[in-house]
Amino acid sequence: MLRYAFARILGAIPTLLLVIAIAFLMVHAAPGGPFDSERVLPPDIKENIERAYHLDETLPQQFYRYIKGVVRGDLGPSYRYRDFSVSELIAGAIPVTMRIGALAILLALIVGISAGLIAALRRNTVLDRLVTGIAMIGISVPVFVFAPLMVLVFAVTLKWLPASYTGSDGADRLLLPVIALAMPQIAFIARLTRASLIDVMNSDYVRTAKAQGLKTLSIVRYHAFRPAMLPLISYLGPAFAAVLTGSVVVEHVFGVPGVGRFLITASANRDYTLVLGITVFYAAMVVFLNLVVDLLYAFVDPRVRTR
Amino acid sequence: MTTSTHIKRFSARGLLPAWFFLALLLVACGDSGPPSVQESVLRRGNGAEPESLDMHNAISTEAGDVQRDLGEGLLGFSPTGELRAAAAERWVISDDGLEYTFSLRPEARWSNGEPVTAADFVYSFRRLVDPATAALYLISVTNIENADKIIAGELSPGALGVAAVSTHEFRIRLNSPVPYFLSLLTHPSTFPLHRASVERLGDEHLRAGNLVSNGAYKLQERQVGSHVELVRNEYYWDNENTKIDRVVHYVTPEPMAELNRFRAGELDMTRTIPPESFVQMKDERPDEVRTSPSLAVYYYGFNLTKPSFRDNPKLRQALSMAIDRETIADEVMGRGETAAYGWVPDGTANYQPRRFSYADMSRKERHHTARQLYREAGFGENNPLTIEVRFNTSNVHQRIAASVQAMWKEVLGIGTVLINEEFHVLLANVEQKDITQVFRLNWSGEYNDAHTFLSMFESDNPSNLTAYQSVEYDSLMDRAAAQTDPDRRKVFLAEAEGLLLNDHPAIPIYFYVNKSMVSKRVQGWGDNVLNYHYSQHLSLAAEE
Amino acid sequence: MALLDVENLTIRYAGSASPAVENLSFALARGESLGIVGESGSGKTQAALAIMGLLPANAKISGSVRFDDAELIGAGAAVLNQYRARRIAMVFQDPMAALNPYVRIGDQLRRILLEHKLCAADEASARTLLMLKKVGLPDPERQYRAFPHQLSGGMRQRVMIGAALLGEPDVLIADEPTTALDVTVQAQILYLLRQLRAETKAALLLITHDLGVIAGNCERMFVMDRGEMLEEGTTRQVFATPDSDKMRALLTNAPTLSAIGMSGALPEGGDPVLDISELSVSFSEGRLRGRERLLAVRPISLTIQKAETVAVVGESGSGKTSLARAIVGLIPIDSGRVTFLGKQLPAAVSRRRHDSRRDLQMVFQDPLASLNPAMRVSSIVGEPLRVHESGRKNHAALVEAMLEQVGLAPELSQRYPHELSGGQAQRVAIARALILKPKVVICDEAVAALDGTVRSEILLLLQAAQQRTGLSIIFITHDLAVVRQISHRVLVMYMGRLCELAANNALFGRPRHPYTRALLNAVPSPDPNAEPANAPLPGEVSSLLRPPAGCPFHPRCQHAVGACSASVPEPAAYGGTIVACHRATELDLRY
Amino acid sequence: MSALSSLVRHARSSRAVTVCATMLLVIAMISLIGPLISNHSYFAADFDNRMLAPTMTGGHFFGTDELGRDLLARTLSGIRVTLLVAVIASLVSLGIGVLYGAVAGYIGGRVDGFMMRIVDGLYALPFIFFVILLMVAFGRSMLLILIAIGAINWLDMARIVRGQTISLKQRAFVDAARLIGVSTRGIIFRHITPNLLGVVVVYMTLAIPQAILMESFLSFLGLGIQAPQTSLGALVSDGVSQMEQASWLLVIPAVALAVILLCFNFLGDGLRDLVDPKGNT
Repeated sequence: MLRYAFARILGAIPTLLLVIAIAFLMVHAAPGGPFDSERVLPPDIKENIERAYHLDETLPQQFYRYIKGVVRGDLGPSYRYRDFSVSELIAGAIPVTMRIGALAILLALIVGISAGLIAALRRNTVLDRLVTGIAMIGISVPVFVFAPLMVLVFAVTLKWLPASYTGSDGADRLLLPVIALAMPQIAFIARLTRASLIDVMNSDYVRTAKAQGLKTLSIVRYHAFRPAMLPLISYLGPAFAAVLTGSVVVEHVFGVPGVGRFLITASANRDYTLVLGITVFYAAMVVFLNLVVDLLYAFVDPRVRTR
Repeated sequence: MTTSTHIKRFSARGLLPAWFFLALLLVACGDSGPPSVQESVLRRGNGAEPESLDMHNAISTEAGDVQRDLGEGLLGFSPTGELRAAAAERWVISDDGLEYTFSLRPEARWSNGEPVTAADFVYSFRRLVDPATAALYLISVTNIENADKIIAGELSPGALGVAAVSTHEFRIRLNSPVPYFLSLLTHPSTFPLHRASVERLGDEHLRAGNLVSNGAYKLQERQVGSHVELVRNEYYWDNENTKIDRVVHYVTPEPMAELNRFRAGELDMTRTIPPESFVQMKDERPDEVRTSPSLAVYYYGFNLTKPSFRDNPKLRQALSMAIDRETIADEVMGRGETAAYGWVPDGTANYQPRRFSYADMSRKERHHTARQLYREAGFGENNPLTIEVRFNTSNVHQRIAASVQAMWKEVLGIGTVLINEEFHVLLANVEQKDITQVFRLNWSGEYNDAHTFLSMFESDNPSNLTAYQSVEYDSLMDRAAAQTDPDRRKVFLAEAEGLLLNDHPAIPIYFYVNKSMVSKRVQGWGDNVLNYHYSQHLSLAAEE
Repeated sequence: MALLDVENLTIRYAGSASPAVENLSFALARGESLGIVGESGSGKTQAALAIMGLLPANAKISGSVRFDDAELIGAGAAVLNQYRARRIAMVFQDPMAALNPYVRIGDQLRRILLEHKLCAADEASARTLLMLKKVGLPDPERQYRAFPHQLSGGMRQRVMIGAALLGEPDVLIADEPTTALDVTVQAQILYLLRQLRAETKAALLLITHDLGVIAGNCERMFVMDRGEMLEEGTTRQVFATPDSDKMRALLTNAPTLSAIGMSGALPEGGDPVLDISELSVSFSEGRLRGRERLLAVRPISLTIQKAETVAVVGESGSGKTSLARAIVGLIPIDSGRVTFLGKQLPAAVSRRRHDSRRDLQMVFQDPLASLNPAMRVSSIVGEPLRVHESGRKNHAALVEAMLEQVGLAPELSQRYPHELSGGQAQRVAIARALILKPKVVICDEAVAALDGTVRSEILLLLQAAQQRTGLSIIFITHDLAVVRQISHRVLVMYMGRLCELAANNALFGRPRHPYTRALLNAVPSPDPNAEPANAPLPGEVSSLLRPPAGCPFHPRCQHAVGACSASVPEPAAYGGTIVACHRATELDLRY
Repeated sequence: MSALSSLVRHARSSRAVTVCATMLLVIAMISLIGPLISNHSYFAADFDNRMLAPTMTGGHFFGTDELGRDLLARTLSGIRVTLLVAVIASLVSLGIGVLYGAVAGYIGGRVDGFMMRIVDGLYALPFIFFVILLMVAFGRSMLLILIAIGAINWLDMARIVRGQTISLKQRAFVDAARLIGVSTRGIIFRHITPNLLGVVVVYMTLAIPQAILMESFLSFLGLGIQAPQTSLGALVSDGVSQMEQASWLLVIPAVALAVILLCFNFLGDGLRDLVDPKGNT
């Protein structure tokens, strides 16, 4: 297993290089530079700045410089937030994004799996219809509609919760962003769990367990739960990706000082290094999370593990 | 035999509590308790992330507001925008207008207790022009002796025309007289720097705990994307008049989210009010909506490198006349924006703005004249014109462009293609002057003087994006620059603006307005054109 | 008094015209063994599931199932769970599917004990181990921690039986318990069932399609067809004097080794059509821990004459299917030659010339899988014509004639495969294989998926084609009775190697290889008077990745001597028979 | 083609599928015909009729927006654009995905291994960020949006098609065809592709709502469709900012968007159950 994980991490290096190269080309191909504004800089000043940030070098030189830095763990200075290096900016924002993302995934798993289990075990009852109905709506209403509505109701009108992440120091500031981020995932996971458990409950080995006189709860617990979770584990990869994507919107709406919010402003500002840094960071996250998912899958499915 | 422990770990029963535990753990970690309630805390919605706290690296108004709380220049503004003494208690200007000698307050102290001296100013000014600093904003110092040569790398920073005459006497020599020079010295780029900490710590000097500042506040904490927190600088010379103990500048890039935070009671003041909500706020919280004229103009510029516009002033005028500025300012915007019939906004110091010749025409008359000019320019029903308008992506610009499109269609029968572009793409296209025909941009005054608006049309000004070339205009501007007498200077400037309005290199549409939600708790707020609101001038009423 | 009493049991499904089970009544006394025989779709499994309360929710059940005078039909899960495991237990057909692949064997069994509180919680593991030992699992401590996929089919079925017996039930229902298994393993499992039953005195309800299995294991039996019971009686009685046509048909079509073989029908010294010389095949296995070679076929030679049928027989892992696929060029070969009509064929089918492709055809095991679900019968059968005789115009007529030849009504030609029965689908596949009038057809388990009567019809069809056109057939099968019925010569394979190659009568009359002998012994005879094999061949096939040194069969061979583990025996001729055994000359394996 | 026709045949028997398909057709038809009937344009400003609430009289049934544009006309136009973007983007992903997946799956071996490693690698890319970069950098032509959305979804399609191709390839009928002498091209076109159609149609149905959401997401970030063109996503995100002052500007397009997404999701689920009752693919 360890060797496998190591091989996977090694295998990710070309992927990451490719990501960097594509992102590098794209940000540099985009018209405009980081220091443009409607107040056009006099040539002397512009020259000084470009020299200070090595923007006067050729693209290959800049790329080489960048890669050299990345290898040493240096993602370069931010062109926009000049007090900080990109590493500092990302390092400061990661905990926030990670915490909200992890909580959202957890919430989605807890609520989604529970709802899915209930719906599957009470198939074709009112409860089942309720869960599937809400889940359907959950995947059909975009986060950017849902999130501001929650702010309006719970923060502005009812004043129960802060309207923004920085509006409070307590854990309550996490609630709305986490719910907004988790919402579509809850819906997906509930649907997936329901379908998967129904499928497993129709399997031959569950029939065997029934023939052995096991109660439904025992069957779910000892026989059906684990295999029913396998499709879910496969979905975790896309779910992580979806949560990362969703974090862009959620951080935007709730003013969360996370990584996702940087991306849009950074690309709008032509903050080349920050855009690259975030892209690299996200790519590394995706690679890492997919590895975790695969290992988890192997852990749960003995047929994969013991091959 | 330990046969099944392995599986048990993964059973449903084992897993659920683990989740909850993990969830609690994640929620619980890293949250500090609420701040003490005794002190007076001002929570400012500050818009986008201030890009830097380095006085020489920042350019945005967001950074400026934080920097004006942190540092203090030779001069400052009163809440209502009058220039007044700050770090300098008085100054002497030589008769030729070239030499300024400032007497610093002997009681002024840095936040570490050291005195603020003329050497600190010298160090700061030299650092600003040093090419190695790579500063973006040098307008405040470009007229100082040798500044341009230093920036170009021809002279060393030591050659700059600044000097510490004595510990508390600071002298500046200019290349040429600049009547508004004193107002430039309110800009954070001219604030003094604590040389020892800057040189010792490098970029680290900007970190909380390291930053030594001379303003009413010092840096307590900075979290990128979240907030900049300032606390009272006990050593500040005017500390006893500082009412607010702690100022938090929250990062609020989204106007709608910022407003919601204000409504939820999380902010005491906002940077702006989103256009969609302005009327609603005016209804619901009329006392808390603050608006004032702003030194900024919203305009459509022509690319005058293209003969179709360059050689066709009548067309340009017709296009300008066909726009109903009141409709756009009052209906489409409706936040107190004023129709722009001239280039320089009302409220600009020492200046009487000029207006278009057709400013007072009736709408009908104006449209009629516009059609006539349009025909004279060689267009008409048989030879209709199609124009491309470029603007940067935003709801507001989209709405205005759609309005202008409708007006040009209605009055002149012109077909307009609207092209929205990402801001930097728009800038690149406008600067290239190749595919661009008509573009939307705005110009905001950098200092309270008509010069900041009019200089951008000088032939050699890099910000002259219309490529307007007029020898007459340039010479009027030169003559104004050479004038030390404010009244005579004003005449030249006005004449230049008149020429500009006659030539229509650009169509001013409306003058911006400063608009903020300001809580009833906040006292001492004054409206001013520059939209500067020093925290040290504000105080908070006790909760009722 | 009957322990289990089924009365007027009727099972219907919505949307299906005829009931799955209709008015079924029978009784099972304590300690008795009762067999239910019937072909697929006869309703025998449905009846068993009804007894266990395992029918799906959309089944409509009427009638009564009483166990110890308690009514089970309509009883809630809580009531049923009082009976399941502790009073009635069930063994299912496919142990791979019936065991949970995600849970260790030991835990699956232990759970039964814990759920029913059959013993103290701390004893459960020990009890489970004991049961695993009892059902003959080698190294039970290790198997306790194993997952089902790590066990062989036979071992899995042993585990299933162990699971069923944990609760010491009064009735054991076994639904086709050996159908998915190889014949020697089947013999082991049936032997185990007999042993355990003798010990536990549990009654047995044995469901099977195989009269041989019934004959040796059940005192009483009844016959089901289309949901109805046709006749009932003691096994001897029913076999001796069948009342129903169905039973008679079953008996006639029951493959039996004692039938007269096909030998002698083939003229001696006919032209060799296909010559296979030293053909070997291997696959690479494993992804991460270095590649291993799975040696599927070790060098094998075989010559087929015109109009000859050669059966290739062996259990799973014998390499018979790989041999067939290598001959037609579907899989790459390691070494060897395939010579067809005197010309050596390229190894891969894509390299072969058009005419050799049309002369060498194959019929596959699963008839449905071998037909493109998106094509109509007429296009499927006509496709060879389209490829090979695009010049000719009368394709439709040829297809129609071919369909008629394989006994399919013309109106079926517009159907899609999923609209056909298994037998019809296999006829379509045969029609496709025969339409170009090939010289050789290779049938890979072509009748394994079919019921007895349909199976006989298909075999007759192939024989008819052989007589008509002089077709040569290589018949790959695991079923010795089929071999006995249709082949001229037989090749017995074990772990990719030739054991014995002999004429039909020679092989069945005087097997020379101990494995051949064991195979013949293992086939259950459809004769209630015959003594069932009580000393089945022990052990299972070794791993192909790590074959034993020497003769691959020696670990299971009761005749093995030192030489057998030392070197691989070379095939050698003894009379007309080729045998690969060190002791071929000394052993007399005749009946 | 029969796999498709049998899918259609099966589909008719499922009520949910029939209802959703019918509703989508009706919505599409209305959005196409609507502009012919309506006398309001979706882009022309009308300053005399700004911010009108929906009324049954007065001609603006869905009300107007801040420039006095008729919301009914804008919603219909938005539906048209949204459906167009989603369908074309899905077709783009379908085209790339089916071709890529079928080739990788059929050829197999090292080629498959290599091609799928590329897909795995691409999966690791934070695609949405590339889309954002793309939109930010190169302006927002319809074409670019189509390519961007299609480029994200094709990976899933390629994986599904590859898996399906491999399983089809292992089916005996492909062996049978090879033995008969059918060429590789013939096998791919006559034997494999027709059997892929069912799955492909189903996953296209499921890819469309993804594409719609993606387009809305881009619109919300201000990177979506180019004004004066509008899409449901753009209308909804405009509406969000005015939900207190003019709730109809949010509610009407949001409901339209949700209904369309619901229909596609139900349709896709229903079709998937028909093609693949166990959800194996």
